[in-house]
Amino acid sequence: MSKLNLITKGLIKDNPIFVLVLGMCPTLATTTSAVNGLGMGIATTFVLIFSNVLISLVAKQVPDKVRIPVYIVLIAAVVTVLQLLMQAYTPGLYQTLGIFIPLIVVNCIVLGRAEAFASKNTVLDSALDGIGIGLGFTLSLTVLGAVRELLGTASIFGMKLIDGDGMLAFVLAPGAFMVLGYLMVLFNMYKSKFTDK
Amino acid sequence: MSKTFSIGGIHPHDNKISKDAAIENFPLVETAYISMSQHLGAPAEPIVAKGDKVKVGQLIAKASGFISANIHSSVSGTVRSVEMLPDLAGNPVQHVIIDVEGDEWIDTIDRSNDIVKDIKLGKEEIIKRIAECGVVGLGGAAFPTHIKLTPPPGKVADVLLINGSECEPYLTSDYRIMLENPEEILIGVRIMMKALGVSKAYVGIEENKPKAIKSMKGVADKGYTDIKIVPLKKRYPQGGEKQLIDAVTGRRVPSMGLPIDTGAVVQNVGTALAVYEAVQKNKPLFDGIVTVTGKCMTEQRNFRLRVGTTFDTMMFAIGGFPKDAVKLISGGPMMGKAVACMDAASVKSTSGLLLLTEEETKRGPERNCIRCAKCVEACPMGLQPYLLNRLARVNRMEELEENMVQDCIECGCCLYSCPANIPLLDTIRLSKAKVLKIMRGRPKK
Amino acid sequence: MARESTLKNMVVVLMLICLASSALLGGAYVLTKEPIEAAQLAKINQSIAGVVPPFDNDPNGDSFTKEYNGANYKVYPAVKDGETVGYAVETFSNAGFGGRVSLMVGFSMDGTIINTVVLNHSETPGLGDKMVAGKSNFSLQFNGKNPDEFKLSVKKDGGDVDAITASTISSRAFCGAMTSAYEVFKLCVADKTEKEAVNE
Amino acid sequence: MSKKDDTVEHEGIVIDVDQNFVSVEILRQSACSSCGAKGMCSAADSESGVIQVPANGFELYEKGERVKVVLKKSLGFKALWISYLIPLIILLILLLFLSTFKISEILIGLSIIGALAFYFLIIYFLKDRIKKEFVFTLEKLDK
Amino acid sequence: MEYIIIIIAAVFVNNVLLSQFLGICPFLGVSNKISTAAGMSGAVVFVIALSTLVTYLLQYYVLIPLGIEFMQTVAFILVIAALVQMVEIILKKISPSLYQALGIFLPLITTNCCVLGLAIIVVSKEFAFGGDPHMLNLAEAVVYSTASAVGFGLAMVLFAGLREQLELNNVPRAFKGTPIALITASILALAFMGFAGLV
Amino acid sequence: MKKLLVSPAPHIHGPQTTKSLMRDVIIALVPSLLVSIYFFGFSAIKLALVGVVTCVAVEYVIQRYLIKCTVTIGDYSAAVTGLLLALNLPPNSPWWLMLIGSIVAIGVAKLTFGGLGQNLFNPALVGRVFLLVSFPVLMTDWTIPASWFREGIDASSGATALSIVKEGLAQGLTLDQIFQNHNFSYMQMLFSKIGGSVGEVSALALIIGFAYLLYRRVITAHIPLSIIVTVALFTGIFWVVNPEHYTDPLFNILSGGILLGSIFMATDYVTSPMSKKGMVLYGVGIGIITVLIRYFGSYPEGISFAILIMNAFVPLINKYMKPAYFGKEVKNG
Amino acid sequence: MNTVLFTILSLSILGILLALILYFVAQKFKVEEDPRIDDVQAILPGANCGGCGFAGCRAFAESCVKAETLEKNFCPVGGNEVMKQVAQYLGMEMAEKTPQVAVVRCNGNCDNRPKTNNYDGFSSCAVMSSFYSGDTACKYGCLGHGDCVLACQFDAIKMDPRTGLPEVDESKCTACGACVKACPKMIIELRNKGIKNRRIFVSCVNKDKGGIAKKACAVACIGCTKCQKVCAYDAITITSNLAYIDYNKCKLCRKCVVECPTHAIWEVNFPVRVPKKETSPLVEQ
Ligand SMILES: Cc1cc2nc3c(=O)[nH]c(=O)nc-3n(C[C@H](O)[C@H](O)[C@H](O)COP(=O)(O)O)c2cc1C
Ligand SMILES: Cc1cc2nc3c(=O)[nH]c(=O)nc-3n(C[C@H](O)[C@H](O)[C@H](O)COP(=O)(O)O)c2cc1C
Ligand SMILES: Cc1cc2nc3c(=O)[nH]c(=O)nc-3n(C[C@H](O)[C@H](O)[C@H](O)COP(=O)(O)O)c2cc1C
Ligand SMILES: Cc1cc2nc3c(=O)[nH]c(=O)nc-3n(C[C@H](O)[C@H](O)[C@H](O)CO)c2cc1C
Ligand code: SF4
Ligand code: SF4
Ligand code: SF4
Ligand code: SF4
Ligand code: FES
Repeated sequence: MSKLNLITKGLIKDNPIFVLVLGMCPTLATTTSAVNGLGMGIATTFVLIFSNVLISLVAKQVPDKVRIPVYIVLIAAVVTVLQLLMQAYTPGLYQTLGIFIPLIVVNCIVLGRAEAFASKNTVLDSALDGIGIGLGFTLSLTVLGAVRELLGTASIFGMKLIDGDGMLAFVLAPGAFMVLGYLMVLFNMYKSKFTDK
Repeated sequence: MSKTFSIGGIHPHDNKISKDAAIENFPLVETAYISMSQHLGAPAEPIVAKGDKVKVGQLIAKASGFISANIHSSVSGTVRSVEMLPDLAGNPVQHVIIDVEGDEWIDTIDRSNDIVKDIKLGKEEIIKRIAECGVVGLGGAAFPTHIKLTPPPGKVADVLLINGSECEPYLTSDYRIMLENPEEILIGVRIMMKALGVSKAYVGIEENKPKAIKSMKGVADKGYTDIKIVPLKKRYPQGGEKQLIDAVTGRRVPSMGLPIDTGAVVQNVGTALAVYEAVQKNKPLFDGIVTVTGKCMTEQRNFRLRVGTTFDTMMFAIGGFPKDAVKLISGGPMMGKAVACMDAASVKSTSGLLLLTEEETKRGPERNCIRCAKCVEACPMGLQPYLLNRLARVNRMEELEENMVQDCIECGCCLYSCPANIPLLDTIRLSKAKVLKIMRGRPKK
Repeated sequence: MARESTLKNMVVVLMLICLASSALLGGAYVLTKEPIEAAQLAKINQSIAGVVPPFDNDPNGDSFTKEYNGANYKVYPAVKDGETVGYAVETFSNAGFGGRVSLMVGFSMDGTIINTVVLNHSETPGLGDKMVAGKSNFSLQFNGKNPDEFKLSVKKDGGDVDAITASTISSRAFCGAMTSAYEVFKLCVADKTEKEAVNE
Repeated sequence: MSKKDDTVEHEGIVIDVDQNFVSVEILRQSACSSCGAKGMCSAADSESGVIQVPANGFELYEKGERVKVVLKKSLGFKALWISYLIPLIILLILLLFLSTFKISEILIGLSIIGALAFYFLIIYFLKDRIKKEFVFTLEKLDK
Repeated sequence: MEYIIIIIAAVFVNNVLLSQFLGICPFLGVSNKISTAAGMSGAVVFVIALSTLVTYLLQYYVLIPLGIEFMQTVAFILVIAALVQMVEIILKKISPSLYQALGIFLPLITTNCCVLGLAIIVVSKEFAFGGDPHMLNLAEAVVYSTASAVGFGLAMVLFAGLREQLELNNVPRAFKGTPIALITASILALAFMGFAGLV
Repeated sequence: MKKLLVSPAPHIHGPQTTKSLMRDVIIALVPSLLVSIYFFGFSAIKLALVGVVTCVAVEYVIQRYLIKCTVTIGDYSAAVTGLLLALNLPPNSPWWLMLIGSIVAIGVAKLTFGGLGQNLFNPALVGRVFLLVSFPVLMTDWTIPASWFREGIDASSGATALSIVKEGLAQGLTLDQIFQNHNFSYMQMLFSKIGGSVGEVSALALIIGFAYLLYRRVITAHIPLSIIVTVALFTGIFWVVNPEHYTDPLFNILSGGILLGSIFMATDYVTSPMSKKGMVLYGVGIGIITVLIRYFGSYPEGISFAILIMNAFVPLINKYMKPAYFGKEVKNG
Repeated sequence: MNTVLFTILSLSILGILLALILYFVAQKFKVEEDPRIDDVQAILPGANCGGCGFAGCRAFAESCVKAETLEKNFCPVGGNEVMKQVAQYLGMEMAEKTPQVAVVRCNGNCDNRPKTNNYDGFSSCAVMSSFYSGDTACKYGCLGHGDCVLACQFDAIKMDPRTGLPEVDESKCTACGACVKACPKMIIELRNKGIKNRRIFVSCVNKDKGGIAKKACAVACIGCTKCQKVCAYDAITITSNLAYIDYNKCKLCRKCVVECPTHAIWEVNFPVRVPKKETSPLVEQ
């Protein structure tokens, strides 16, 4: 697999949200605006990259049966570091994303990449994989957030487009499910066109 | 308040437009095509061969197997051949074809018009005579009557129900005989009571036939007080045997059970008449009352028709196939069979010929089920036809079984009432067969 | 691929990993400890600065709590040239639509509301969250008003406050928090005058 | 009759047969199999799928044969009650009861855990009875 | 009374799935049979009750006294994972047949957001049910998390029912699977918003 | 020779078709529509028109161009949805509100699920609740538009009876005071002198529609009656306990959308249970949730939510409350 | 510094605890799913059609892994190639199968077989055949409602709107046999694909006597035995007035095709003959 491929596969082919349908909780909860989605995406990408790197470093030495606990410990450690860093340097974002930052630990994407990729590949590849998947995740979250923000508050990245309020439902829980549902359909349609050719 | 059954049911217009036409004899035919499968169960085995001379009432085929019935010639003449011919559905069935010569009856038949009231024969002899005469149920299913009159070991009958409800729209054959032959029917009932050893009998008649109720009551009050005439609400399928038992006795036939499980035996009024003729007059069952009706016809008729008359002949006799009729139904509009092959001939249980125009019968285009529950409301068995239909279409046989698809009596209420024209009964009927096959294939515990 | 698992190597490996990561964590904690505290402080200071007149003291260091109606309120005095120029009161109400609403309210010494900053809330985006300055003019209407003359309740309830449309509940909560703040402010002022009286 | 309604069925493959038991490995076609991330998710999701079914001797099973393991659904729910819901009730009742007194929370917590341990101990002693009740049956699959 | 308010709040008003977005993956992924959903929910309720009990104690009697609250995430996840495994081992050990019988409600998704999320929520959020805002005490914390888990179960079972129905319908092909599940969830969430403000 | 038509039995069909049922619902809504036109004039006509036209158009466009399946606008079900949605909005709603509502109702709640009969939730209500959540300001603005026939509504003009009561109670008034201030009487409610959404202004007109639906056997009375009885009983209990604070049952039934909801929306075939027992349970559930939301929730009116919530229970109800089989006991296999 | 100490301590304790627990888990839950199942499943086509007789591809993969020989296991969809891969992967022998294809044995299109009545029920061959013989005089022939089309997962069988008969797309048909099972009239048969995909078969299942059959359908087999006589390889048998060609014996000599007076015998994928006689109906099409 080429290095470039490692990075781009997360966008379409292995898109963690639209294809793998993983990590749904933060996806739905934190995408009330494009910025929030972007923030969550970057936070997750951070964890993905570092956990992938750490795990690919130690994978060879770890006995099979404690594989999962070791991964969890490592991932949790990375997440905690992230928490600390965010508290220190982006307190606002940390507060908005709230509980979903620690929940990155149980985000299936992270563990999933650890299991499926990092444990079997070199450090560099794992890092690239983390970047790629993280990119896909971030992009999807941002798009989702942007759409919700646009429909819900008639603004994008915080900029008001028209005077008025937008459709509130889209910022609230129902809108999260709905937008994701329709985006998924669009994505699948696009993807099938893409692969048919 | 008249009695009625407890669940579901529908109220189609009864259209009994032929009710005032007295029964007339159908003219003799030139050739009779007598089917060997006129009853539920194994076909009878012909005992005549090409060239044999037969008389009216002569035995031409013997019952084969446990559920089967004798068949007698309905005409006199020469056997032309014994061969496979299509029945009304177009499927090949063995027929005895007789070229008619005159109208010579076997001499054991009492052809007088006297009413014989005395029941001389004993229990066993009655059943034997009924079997010999090939009497089958005339309520539709053509189940051999002698078997019904012999409850299986361990089961005891305590009540006989006579089905005079004739809940099918259009048909008036039972109605006419209740008007014209009430006493014979009641004697027939007595005979069956004797055969079953029961002391109670009820005749259920729908309220839309007040004259029949009056006529039957009039006779019953004079000398047949052990037979009660029970007026029933007009509601389809009042005549379904499970519904009739429920309406008259309040008992419910269990799922997968037979009427006898409730101690009841149900017979049609026509069957009672046939039993009377067989036992008292020694006349085998080779003819029956047939209503020929339809809104597109100028004249409505009730005939006494010999078995083996082709539909073509009948149409010819009434002056040809009406122009705007598109469908010919043997039986009523709810349960009758559409005739696919005009060359097929009538059988013992043929009770009516109904002609419908395209407008009356054409099914509308199927639409999405709107879950209106009209079918659920209509189903007299408490089933959920919409669900059965859905399950049938995705082949979920186990769930169909759980949802009691086997209980469906194929009354058609669901399809009748479905506003979306969903072919509910078509799919249900099919899945019934499939599920039955699965159930049969399962090892018995 | 990976090694055979025995009890011993499992414990050892896990142990090592745990040691390593805890070291990492501990390190990270130590490193970020100060920035985090600084960030928290900055946030408070920023909101204080936003609601009181310019000051030259460390309001956070000088803060004290006041009890009012069974709850403790944090008060940050703003002192300029030794003179108390105002109080920032950290106040809250639990009657918000989404629960608690916390505000920082600044008063000048005569009781005039200088400004308010919403510290924390969980009101519905697009509705109740219009109480945040910048999302609507709701919170601005208090500025420069003195609660003695300006009745701190929504017009529907007979007060002088224009509620956020379709968010009476949030508006009421906001007013409630303001009222508490004002009461606390009055206590502070009373205390201060008392103290000064004693001093003199 | 109505078989499916009150039973739960799993397809499995006979992996071992001895005098008393037929061991069947369940083919996992349940919830997880549809999930794209089965292997990856759930921290320690390493359940086994082997079920031992008492052999009744009437039917012979071969290694590698495909069979259906049937358990009454009501029994499944009963198992759920015994192992999760009754402990849950114990937990809640104890919790609510103890917290009406002025006991330290750590004590409450520990005593609840103790009680649960005790409960499971009882189950342990009753295990033979339980074993008799939760019987799986095997059905051959045609072919 | 307070407990009742907590329960209503947790089950309906702040339903974990529909308004807090915790445990969406099992919600979308778990089989569409009502009985499986119910069975799984039962197990989840117990696991959540037990794990919040333990993590609550951990938080207040270990982490806070030692001044290492920042270890919360690591500690909780490890404890929960271990706890769940332990319950399984215990069950398996004390009665293999019982364990097998349970196996029909596979799988218990051991550590999803829902478990960890609730554990964190009950120790970190201020609550003001009917009274002064305060951190939940042990009993309230466990009741809250249990009720939340029940809310999770309720939504799961409702959803399983809706999906059983959908399976018989002809959903347009593009929407089959996850998309229609999401849109159904969306309308369900819309409906549940009616409970807003109930407590 | 003539080719016969052959089909399995039965050979005749009842008079009802999907189209006739939907047409009957529209007819049953005519009295309410007329009353609202009388009171709200052009704006009622405008809403109804926009609703029906957009619903039908959205259905047409999606079916024709997006899903590419047979177009089913001919069965009038989209028109029913549009009309009901229009009757559910405040009389002064702008046309684009109606437009958005229709798109959500038909596009999201109906066609995404496969069209008529396949949806799990009542489309018109999904539309309404979506609007309610999205545009709370507009959706609770009960200003009365000018009418050709009469001028505004009396003193109580605007707000619905329920919101007046809720607001009044919040200000600490007693019910008597509120009633006096606003001149409520039941006659007004029957004959529509109270503010409210387009369709709920006259209880009498709705009841006439109900009678028509019953007469035409379009619906049975199970669902509406069980809702109304439950609401009456439940509010009755509160009322008996504290008449100062809780309104009486009759007020509760006549006010808000209880009648419109229970007669026309809760009875939507597609999203209500199939068995009679199930229908009653469903109705009771709607009644209870409605009252809970009314009394304790943040919305003044709860029946829309209550119906949607119970819609979600329908599959469970259908599964566990089947009609009684005729042959109850199952004998021999 | 305390904090760091506590951190290290607590995490290490937790780590050991976890290790112990997991060790026991590992002990107890030894059985793991055979990883080969996944691999075999990956080789399989993944159609989940059940053509192999198992519940789906995974079940089939399980069975392959667990089975001792592959004799009983064959995936018709993947065919020999896939089975070869599976066998190779598992190190087993495989039983090669001659490739087959579904063949529709009815040519009763609208011209050949006039309608005798109009059907007005649920459009389903099974429903139709369950209550009557069909809308033509041939009670054996295709009913034309496409149950077979619905059954096919591979889009390999389609109704030809001109003839009203199903048509198999050879390139797509995997010989899974679903259509064979679905047809209530038992018209479809799986036959060897034949050399160069050439096949000869009797496209008729009518068992009526010649006269009746011919009246019902112009291209019916009338059981005249001409083909049987002309076949040099004994490939043709006639039972109940119907000829049947055994594809294992047929040498594709095409003599019978010419001989059949009703053109009931079809040849497929042969080069076009020098037109000295009428060609068979298929070649015309
Ligand atoms: C839906 C339905 C309707 C029926 N209607 C009648 C009817 O109107 N009259 C009648 O005699 N039998 C009717 N039958 C047949 C009866 O169930 C029963 O078989 C018959 O009365 C038994 O008598 P027999 O054996 O003498 O025919 C109906 C059956 C079904 C399933
Ligand atoms: C296998 C079989 C056995 C039956 N045995 C009895 C019987 O012992 N006693 C009886 O009264 N009817 C018996 N019946 C008749 C049915 O109960 C029923 O009356 C008959 O099928 C006619 O039904 P219908 O006219 O309502 O359609 C039997 C039917 C079948 C198919
Ligand atoms: C999803 C949702 C969110 C809401 N959010 C708020 C809110 O943040 N603040 C608020 O005061 N009311 C909120 N409400 C309550 C309603 O808007 C309520 O009707 C309103 O507060 C009272 O109406 P009024 O302000 O027009 O008098 C919310 C309601 C819903 C359904
Ligand atoms: C009695 C009756 C009530 C109906 N009520 C509604 C309704 O409340 N909302 C709606 O969108 N459609 C309603 N319809 C129309 C139709 O059923 C609806 O569009 C379907 O839900 C769409 O699948 C109703 C139809 C009938 C016959
Ligand atoms: S045909 Fe069967 S399913 Fe339909 S109403 Fe009659 S008994 Fe019920
Ligand atoms: S009557 Fe027809 S439309 Fe109504 S529920 Fe039954 S099948 Fe569906
Ligand atoms: S045509 Fe028949 S055998 Fe061929 S793939 Fe389709 S269903 Fe299978
Ligand atoms: S071949 Fe068989 S299944 Fe296919 S359309 Fe013809 S009759 Fe129907
Ligand atoms: S991300 Fe929450 S359960 Fe998967």
